Formats: sequence, C-alpha cells, structure tokens
Amino acid sequence: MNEAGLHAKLGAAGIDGIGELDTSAKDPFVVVEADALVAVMTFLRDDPDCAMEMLHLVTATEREACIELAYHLCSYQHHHSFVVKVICPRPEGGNHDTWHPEVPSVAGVFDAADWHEREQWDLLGVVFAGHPDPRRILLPEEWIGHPLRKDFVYPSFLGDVPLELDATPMYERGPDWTPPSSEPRPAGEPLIQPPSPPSDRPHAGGQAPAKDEAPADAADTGKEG
Amino acid sequence: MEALEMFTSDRNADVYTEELKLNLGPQHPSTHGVLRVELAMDGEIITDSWCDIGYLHRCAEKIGENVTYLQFTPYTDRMDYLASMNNNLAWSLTVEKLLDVEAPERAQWIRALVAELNRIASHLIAFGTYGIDLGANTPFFYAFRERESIMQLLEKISGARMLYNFIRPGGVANDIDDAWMDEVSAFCDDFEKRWVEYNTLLTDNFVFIQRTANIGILTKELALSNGCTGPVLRASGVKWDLRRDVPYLEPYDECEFDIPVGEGTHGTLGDCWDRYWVRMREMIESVRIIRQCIEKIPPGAHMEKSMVKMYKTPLKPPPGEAYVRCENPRGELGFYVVSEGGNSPIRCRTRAPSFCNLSVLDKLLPGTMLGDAVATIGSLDIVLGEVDR
Amino acid sequence: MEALIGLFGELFGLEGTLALSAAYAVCIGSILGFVTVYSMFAIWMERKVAAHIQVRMGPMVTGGWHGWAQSVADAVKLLFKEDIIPTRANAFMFWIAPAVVFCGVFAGLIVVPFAVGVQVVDLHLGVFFIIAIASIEVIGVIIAGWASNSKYSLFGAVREAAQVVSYEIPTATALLVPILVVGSFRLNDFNTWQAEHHWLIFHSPWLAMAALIFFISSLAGCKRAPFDLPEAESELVSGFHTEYSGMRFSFFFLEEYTSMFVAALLTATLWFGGFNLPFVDSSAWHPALAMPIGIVVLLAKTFFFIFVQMWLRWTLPRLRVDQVMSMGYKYLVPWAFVALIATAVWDYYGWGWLPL
Amino acid sequence: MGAIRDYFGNISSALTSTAKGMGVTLRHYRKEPPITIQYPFERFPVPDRYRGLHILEQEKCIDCKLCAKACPVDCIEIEAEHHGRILEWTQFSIDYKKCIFCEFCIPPCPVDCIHMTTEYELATEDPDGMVEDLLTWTGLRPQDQRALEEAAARKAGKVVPDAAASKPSAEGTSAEDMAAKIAAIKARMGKKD
Amino acid sequence: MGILNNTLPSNTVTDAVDGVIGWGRKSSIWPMTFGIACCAIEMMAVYAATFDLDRFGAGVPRATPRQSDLIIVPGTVNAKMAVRVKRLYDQMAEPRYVIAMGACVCGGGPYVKWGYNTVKGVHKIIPVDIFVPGCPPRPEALMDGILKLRDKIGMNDVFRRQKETAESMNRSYGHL
Repeated sequence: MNEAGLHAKLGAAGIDGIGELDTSAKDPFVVVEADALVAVMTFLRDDPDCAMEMLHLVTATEREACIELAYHLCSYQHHHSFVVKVICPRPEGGNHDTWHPEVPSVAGVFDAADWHEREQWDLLGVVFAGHPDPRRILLPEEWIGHPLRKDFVYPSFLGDVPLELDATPMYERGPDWTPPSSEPRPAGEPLIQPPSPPSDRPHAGGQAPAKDEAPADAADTGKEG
Repeated sequence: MEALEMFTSDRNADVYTEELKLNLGPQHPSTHGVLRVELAMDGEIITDSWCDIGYLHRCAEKIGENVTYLQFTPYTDRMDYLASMNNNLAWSLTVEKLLDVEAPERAQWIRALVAELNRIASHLIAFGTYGIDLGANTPFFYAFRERESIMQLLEKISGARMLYNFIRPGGVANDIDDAWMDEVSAFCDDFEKRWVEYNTLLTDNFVFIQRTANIGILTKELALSNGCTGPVLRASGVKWDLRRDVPYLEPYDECEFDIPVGEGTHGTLGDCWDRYWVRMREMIESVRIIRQCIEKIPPGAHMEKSMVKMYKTPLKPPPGEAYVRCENPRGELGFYVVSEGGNSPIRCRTRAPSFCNLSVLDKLLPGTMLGDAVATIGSLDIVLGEVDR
Repeated sequence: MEALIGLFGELFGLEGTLALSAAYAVCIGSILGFVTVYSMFAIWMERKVAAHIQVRMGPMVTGGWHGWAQSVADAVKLLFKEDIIPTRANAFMFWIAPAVVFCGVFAGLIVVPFAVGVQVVDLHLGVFFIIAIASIEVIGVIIAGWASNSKYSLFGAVREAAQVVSYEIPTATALLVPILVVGSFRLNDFNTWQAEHHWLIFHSPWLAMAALIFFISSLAGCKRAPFDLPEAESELVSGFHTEYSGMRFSFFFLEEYTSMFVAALLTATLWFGGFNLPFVDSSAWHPALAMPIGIVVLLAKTFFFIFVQMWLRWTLPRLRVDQVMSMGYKYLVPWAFVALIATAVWDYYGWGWLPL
Repeated sequence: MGAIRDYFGNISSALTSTAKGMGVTLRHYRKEPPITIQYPFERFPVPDRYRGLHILEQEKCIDCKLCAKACPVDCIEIEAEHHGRILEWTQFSIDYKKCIFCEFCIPPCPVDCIHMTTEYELATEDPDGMVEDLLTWTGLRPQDQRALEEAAARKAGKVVPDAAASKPSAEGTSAEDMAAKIAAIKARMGKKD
Repeated sequence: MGILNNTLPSNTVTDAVDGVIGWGRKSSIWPMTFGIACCAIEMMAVYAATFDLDRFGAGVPRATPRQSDLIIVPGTVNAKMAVRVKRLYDQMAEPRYVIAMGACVCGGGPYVKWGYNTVKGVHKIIPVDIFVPGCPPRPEALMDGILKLRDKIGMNDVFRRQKETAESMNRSYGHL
C-alpha cells in the first residue's frame, strides 16, 4: 500500500484531528493533532492492512514558528512506510528556557519510543506526557538547557569539569578555586559566545579567486570570526 | 498454622539480605566502550538492570546543523566507527535524495563493494570481542589479522585506515583499479578458509555453545516493538534485510545473496548464539556479494559530474526533508535531514541501529547471571559512538 | 635434608637444633629462590606461548634475546610501584591476605621429591599434605576479596570459595586412584614404584581417566582457564585482586604460577613416572649423575603439563559459574569415584591393560 | 533415555570440540609464523594515497583561503600580506589537535599547492606542540624583498645600488629538500590519477 | 621522605638504582583496558597481532586501574565521562602515565567548536605525558608515542613527578 492508501485507511478509521496528506514532500506525511496521536499510532500498529510493527524514529525539529515532531513508521509485512507529524506552534517569545512543547507519549504503543522520546526531551526539551521514565538520557542529569535548540547557550563548566578550550586544567587550580557554575547564569549572555550561525560562516558562497586575479584583491576575503 | 507462620516469618526476618547493586562500566572490559549498566544482583543472578548511556555523547546532531552537507561526511564516520563506509553511504544517499541526484552506476558498484568489505571488518570485531567477553582471547587476534587485511585494502583506495570519508555525496572519492580488485578477491579466498577455522575454534566449541545458547532470548515481538534491526532482528526469525527488500543500491538488486536468519540451532530462537551465528554467516554472504561486484562492475565515472563543484561551493539542497535507511552491519541506519535551503540542514537526525538494539537490554538481563549479562551485551554488538552520537 | 644437616655439622660444627634450623633456612631459601625464578620464567613462557598461538611475537625488546628479561623488568616495576590500601578496606586483612595465599601454595613444595634425595621433608603423607596445605590458599583469597571492600572482589572471592571447595572432591578422589595402586601416600614411593613397574598412566584405562580428571580439576584449583572465574577479567574486572597493586598483587601472580607448577608436578610424579626416564633404568646410577638428570627429567615433564595448561587457556572460552559447579558435581565427581572403584576391582583381579 | 544420551553426548562433544580447538591453536603455534611488523625496526608500506601530514608548495600558494573554508573543523590558519603579486607570509599552520585528515582541503585548491604526505608520526610531550607550520620560509623571500625595495625606490626616483646575489638564500637547503619532497608527491599524484 | 620528594643526592649508588628502576618501569608498562571511542579500535589494533605492543612488554592490559601503569585515553571525553576518567586516574598507583590518543583528547579535535558537551583535551582533567594527535592515529603513531614515553620514563629520576608537580597534585587531590 502506498502513502495515499494508508492515509485513506487512516481517514476511514474515524479518528478526529487527522490532516491532509502532504504529497509534495519526498516522503509524504500526514499531520495529526497532538490529541489524536496515540489513537493514530495504535490504529496504524493494529490494523492488519497497515501493520506498522516498527517505530523507526521520533524526531523533533525546531523551526522558526514551531517544533515539529515526525514519527517514521514502517511495516515489515507489507514493505511500506509512513510518516506522521505533530506540530507544536511556538508561543510568543518562547525560547528554550521557557517553552517546552507537550505531546502525548507513544511509549505505551511502541517500546521503541521510550528511548527516542527521552532523547528528544534531553536534546530539544519536548515534554512527552505520560512517558514512563522522563529522565535525560544522553546528557548528565545536572545539565541545564536543551542543546539542540537554536538559542542554546554553551556552558563553560559542568560541575567542575571545564568545557572551554582555554580553561585551566583541573589539577592546576588553586586551593581556593570555586566552580563558576554556582553563580546564576546571566540571562541572554552566554558564557561562551555561541558560534556564528551557519549563513555567516566563511564557507558560505566562498568563491575561488581566478588564477590570474590580482592577489591584492584576495586579501579581503580573509577569514571572519 | 499461626505458629508455623510466625516461625517462617521469624526465620525470614533473621536472615539479613541485601540487594547488591553492581555497577558495570563505563570502564569495564566487556561493555564495548563506555556503556554503563547498573545491575541489581541477588547472588550471581541479576534481578534488575538499568542502562545508562551518554558517556560518548559528541553532539553530532548539533554539528550537523552547523556544518555544510559535505563537511558532515567525516562526522558520520565517527558515529559507527567500525563501519564508517556504511555510514558515509547512508549520509551520501540522504544528501542525494535531497538534491535529486543519483550516483553514477560505477560509483554504486564501488559503494556496494566497499560497504560489504567494511561489513566484514565490522563483524570481525564483533566476533573477536565476543570471544574476549567469553574468556577466549585467541579469536580476537585471528579476527584482527583478517581485519587488518581489509583495512589495508580500504586504505589503498581511500587513504585512511579506519575513518575513510570515501563515499561522498555524488559518488566515491577515488576510482578503483583492477589490481586492487584482484587483491580483494585474493583476500576473499583466504578469508573463506579462515572462516572455517573460526568455527572450529569458537563457534562449535562446547563451552561456547553452553555459554551462549538459551541465553538472552529476544522474541520476535519484543524485537519488533523495540525497533531492533539488523542481525539482532534477523536472529529472532524475521527475514528482513533492506539490501534485499528495499535495494538502495543497484548491485543489491542484481547480486545473489542469502539473508541468514536465526534458526535456534542450539537452543531457543533468538538467543545469543543465534545472533552470533547470523553475523558469522553474513560475513560469508558479504564475500559472495563482493565476488559478484568484482565480476560485474561496469566502467564509467566514479563521481557525478555536477557534484564535483561541492568541494568549492557548498551544496544547497532545496527546502524539504529526506529520510533514508541503509542496512548497516548493526542494523538500519537512518538519516532524517530537514533542509530549509541553506548551506546546512536545520535538523540532522540519526537513527542509530545500536541505540535501538541497546534499548532492549534492560528487558533481556533480569533473571540471567552475571556471566550471561556480558554475553548478552556482547551479542547485541553495540558501538557506543553510535548509541550516543 | 639429612645430608644438609650432616654437611653443616662438618663444615661449621653446628649441631642439634641449630643445624636443623640452618638446614631449614637453606632449604626454604632455595625453594623460595626457585619459585621466584620459576615464576618469572613461567610468566615469560606464558607470554611467548600465547603470542605464538596468536601469530604474534610476544616480548622481544626487553633484555635483548626474545625479551628474556621481561619478567625481571615486571618484577622490578612491581617492586617499586606504589602500594595502595583503599581507605575503606580492612587494612590488616588486606595486608595479610597475599601472604596467606602464597604460603599455602609454597608449603606444598616442601614434600616434593625433585630427584633422588632432593627433597626437604620426605613425609609419609606427602600427597595428603599437598592437598591439605593448598586449601589454605582459598582462605587467603576470601580474606583478600572481603577485605578489599569492593563488590567485584567479593564476587571473585565467593566464586573462588565455591569453586575450589567443590573441586577439592574430584581432585582428592582422583589422587586416591594411583595411591590405591601404589599403596602409599609418600611421593617418593611413586617414583620407586614407577621405576620398578611402569608409568601409572599405562596401568589401566581408569588411571588414565583419573589423570584426566585430576588435570581438569587441578585447573579449577589453580584458577586457570576455562575455570578462571574468580578473576574473570571480562566479568569481574580482576576478581578478588581488583584492589591490589604493586608487590601485593605480584604475590597473587606468584601464587597462580606456583600452584600451576604444583599441579603439573603432581601429574608428572603420580602418573608420568616422576623423575624416571622412560625405558631407562636409572636406579643403578651414581647419585651424582642421577640427581641432575632426575631434576631435568621431572622439570621437563612438569613444563610440558604447564604448557598444556597454557595451551588450554588460550583456546577455550570461560565457563559460567553454575556450569563450573555442574561440571564438577555432575561429571568429575561421579567419574572420579567410578575410576576409584574400577581400579580397586581391576587390581583385585590383577588385570593388565597394556603389555607392560 | 534422552537425559542419559545428553549426558554422554555432552562429555563427548566437550572433549572432541576442545580437542579440535586445541588443534587449531596448535597449528597456529607450530606452523603459522608471526605476522608481526616490528614497528620501529620495520614498517608497513604506507599506500601512496595515504592521508597523512600536509605539505605546502609555498611558491604556488595564492592565499585564497579556500582550504581553510573547506575545512570542517577550522584547523587551518592562514595569514599573509599582499604586495601586488608578492605575498608576505606570516602564518600557514595546521592545528593537528583538530585536524581529522578528511582531505577536504585538497580538492578546492585552485593552484593545487597543498598536498598530503604519508608521514604520520606526531607524538609529542608538548600540549601546544601539535600545530605544524607549513611555511618553509616566513615573510618574504630575499629576491621578493629586493624586488619590492627596488619598486619602492623606483617610485621615489632613486637609483638602486645593484646588490643582487650578494647573499645566498639561507633557506637554500631546506628549499631543495622541499622541492625534492614535492616532486616525489607529484610523482605519486600522477600515479594516483 | 627523600624518595617521595625527590631530594636524594645524586651519586653512583642512586644513579645505578635509578637506572635499574627506570629500566624496569619503561620495560613493563602495563596499560589499562580502557576504550572510549574510535581510537580504542586502533588501540586494540596495536595490541593485536600485526603490531603487537607486547614486544615492548606493554601487552598485559589490566582491567583494573590499581595494577596498570599507563592509561591511554582513546577517544572523546565528554562532561559525563570526564569525572570517570579523573577517578580512574586517581585510582591508579604511582608511577602512572597518561597518553592522550587522538585529536579529541589532545585538544578537542573535530568537536572543539560545536561540541557543547566535550572536554577540549583531556589535559584539562588529568596531567598528560604524551600527546598522540591524529584522527585516529595510525597504530604506528601510537606506538611511536609509547616509545617516546619509554624514553621519557627511562630518563627520569626515582619519582617521575618533579617536586612542584607533586605539590600541585597534592593540593588538588589531597593525597599522593
């Protein structure tokens, strides 16, 4: 069955909040409401024509206006796959400190979602309501913030472990050294200046100067940042 | 009756028992890197276990959002560092899908050839380290001997021993020549003999079978629900291999090869021995594919013409998203990339096969013994670089 | 021993207790020296054997010729390494454990006849003495594991206790089989008996079986692979000596190799003719000739069995702890008793097996 | 009966499989010679294509910084001052603390002046000693220096005293080495393509 | 103690003793079985048959830090792992040596710029004797590092850490 067939099947299931199939994308997807997610997933798993045994991937993507969750499913019986998306719009001024979008957890439907959802919470700060074990998975428990958000501030210390390039080695610290993480982080002022965004990076649109071009012109193509 | 109850309860109260928490890792000889497992032990028997990962979290997804598409290729090497060709392949296919480009025919055959070679190398490490986990040190040295040959072969064409950065969007970095392919087929002949030796030494060994059969049984349902893929899933009896079912390279469509599936030879279906044996047979299947690749490889370009300029100007795929899965030695590696038309993606998500395979560990361990825990972890064949990314 | 006492009397005029203690000191000193030198050689040999099985070289640089001085360098390094006693460990027990372990195995060497007359004490209960005194080692290991205050150590110690105590039974029972044939516990009697008759391994199939059972269970007693559970590196990090460093750790090393030596030596003495050469009657030789030849022959046989132990170690995977137990109780113990009873019957009827 | 058959089957398979395994190890012990390469005394032949340390043909380099831009880890630092067509070099260094030997700096070079050698030994005691300077001469070459001075003098209308060839280049030997090395690499590259 | 503080006078006897001890130490470097990332595989290749570290007497990988002399840090150390690495180093018995293997542990490597979680060089955590950059370094390069470490050990006095280093370590770790 192709994506259109699956979408039709899903539409016939009588679940509210199922959007249209976006066929313009390379992998056609359907956007569903957050409330309908668990029902949709259960249906896709249990329906014998869909028989999506496996949840491949749970991905949260931060865009300008929203955080978008993509669920990649596939069926080994029927050799088809499907993408379900949930969109959480960004509230006014929502940044990584204040805004944690919430979607229902599908860990009860697919065991595989357990670790994937924990990872999305860890790295992007998406709250999965009803998750059996909502802890961080990759980063240490005492980590502040969610690093895959675009406005994440790079820390310079975790506990007393230095994360800066030019930090003093731990064994050379004086006896009266105190970890700077005890101070509150200044809001909006990163401890390390976050690296320049991708579009400003020197590689962007870098043009090779022609061989016979006067080298004097090449002087101002020097590396920025 | 009351007296008896009192008697028994008193007896129980007298014996002071305490659950022993044993911390396995991150520095432990048999956790294959920096996995940490916390075990609750009742004597030698594990009653509960908690996996703790993240000791090798290297921010790969953040880096992917900040470097260009081409520049991320060497970072994919460093995820599953035992099978970096396969990782390069998956990433290149993803970028190609975003760009609507297809690699030339010869490049596809070269890709399949080197990917299968790397699969053998990766399974050899799994075999060797599994021997060490179970106390047999010698297979490790034999496995590394053959692996060294593969690394020298791949070094000749790519220029690096381990992290090749050879398969790039649009094709492969260098062309291969006939002399090199002759060396590969000589290696294949040698390897098949060695493979029989491995089986005499380890696979058929009575102690080895005792240690692995009926241990860590992963049922089909559990494997599917947890998203296990690759040899772990096939050992549980699911005949699913992307190379055959969704051929993502031309050679996989044209070559003949079998897909080894667990049969429960020495015990229950889906035990450690089955997982091990699926891997061992996959090596031989890879040799078959390599032989056919050498035979059928067509002439032509090794890199798409329009893609050569990517070295000087960054690739700019149109807005959109692509999800590509590849059959890695450890399972299905997927890259989900969201582009908004810039130099770098805005999201670069990796579906790491080891990550999903490892998530089943907590369900396999309770009820087994400490020695079995080591055998189970080894049979899942995880690479922590990929689990934590 | 008596010869030494006499020698001291002649040379220095020592008499009585003084001569006895001087003789003991010399004997113990020489055995200690022998054990040290032997262990160094055995460790070097193990590394070379392992290396060549694994198609590599092993030590090559230290000392020049094939790294012969490798173990000397190891010893020097271990001697000058910091000796850590963990803060939470029981310091006294931690301190005493390596000594207990080493003494138990070391004492076993006292009754071993290396050649005609080369023996510290010719005990009537020689075999029994070795079995008994070697068991002290378990106590040391348990002390070490408990005193370290580490969970891995404790696991290793408890495994060792269970394993060694279980394997005492097949070891002792298998040893009873040649004792039954020879009719003595004295180790020298085995040498004389085998010189007069034939090697005991050829006496009957049951003796060969007893030899196999003894060899397997002595592997477990020495904590060698495939029974190296107490220090199972891939499971328990280093088992009971996880927390030991420097010189104390080297005592465990010494103990392991010495107990290997004792086990191999018992196999050679009890079943393979001791210091007798095959097909050669050496009883009429002059002691000055027989003694060095005897020592060489016995050591050659012993090192052959040590080689087999190493060969096995680098071939086999490790058993699991319950499989070790079931192997001991379900396979080795019954068959050891079968061998014992069958030998009794066999000898009662005076059957022969090989035309010897 | 099954249990008893299992019991004896276990004994026999344990003994036979152990014996077979020991046969394999014994064959390796006796027959197979060690495959060890005794490294400091003998070395593997490193393939021509090996991606080792970098080397720079300084005369050809035009300071376009494309290699630095292509680098995924930003490990190349280039600084030079331009005097018309003549470059006054201050820095062209590769930080091997960051370099991942991915080879992306090689193809973008428009003048084909940066290459990778087959050298790989980098071990050092110094935490700051892993930055390799690829410049064989810093600043201006003597002849360039003279040319610049001449040009300046001509501009000022002065007559330049002819002092050419008064001093031989101090870097002469190293420049010759460099040329030989680069010739070798070029031979290699020619074979590669 | 004179030995501990490295204040014994230099004469024939101490020089000879130093020579013997130095020879013993440099000929018997037991590394710790400790793998973190990609470089660990190349480290395993060094132990394996083709390169065989055992030729220098360094092929006895000990799993426990107490018995090992050398910790090769092979792979990226991140914030979560750094605490463990430091603890492992603390548990080792003197004399102990550290080899930083790979670009990541020498100075951050490819993760230096965007790695929010990685420690930029393990020398921020524990004192390092030899740096072996490369990504990953060839096995020969690591052996080159180990040979350099051997030379370094052979040349040193009875206690490797000079007085000021020992004092600074005393300060930071509270014991020696």
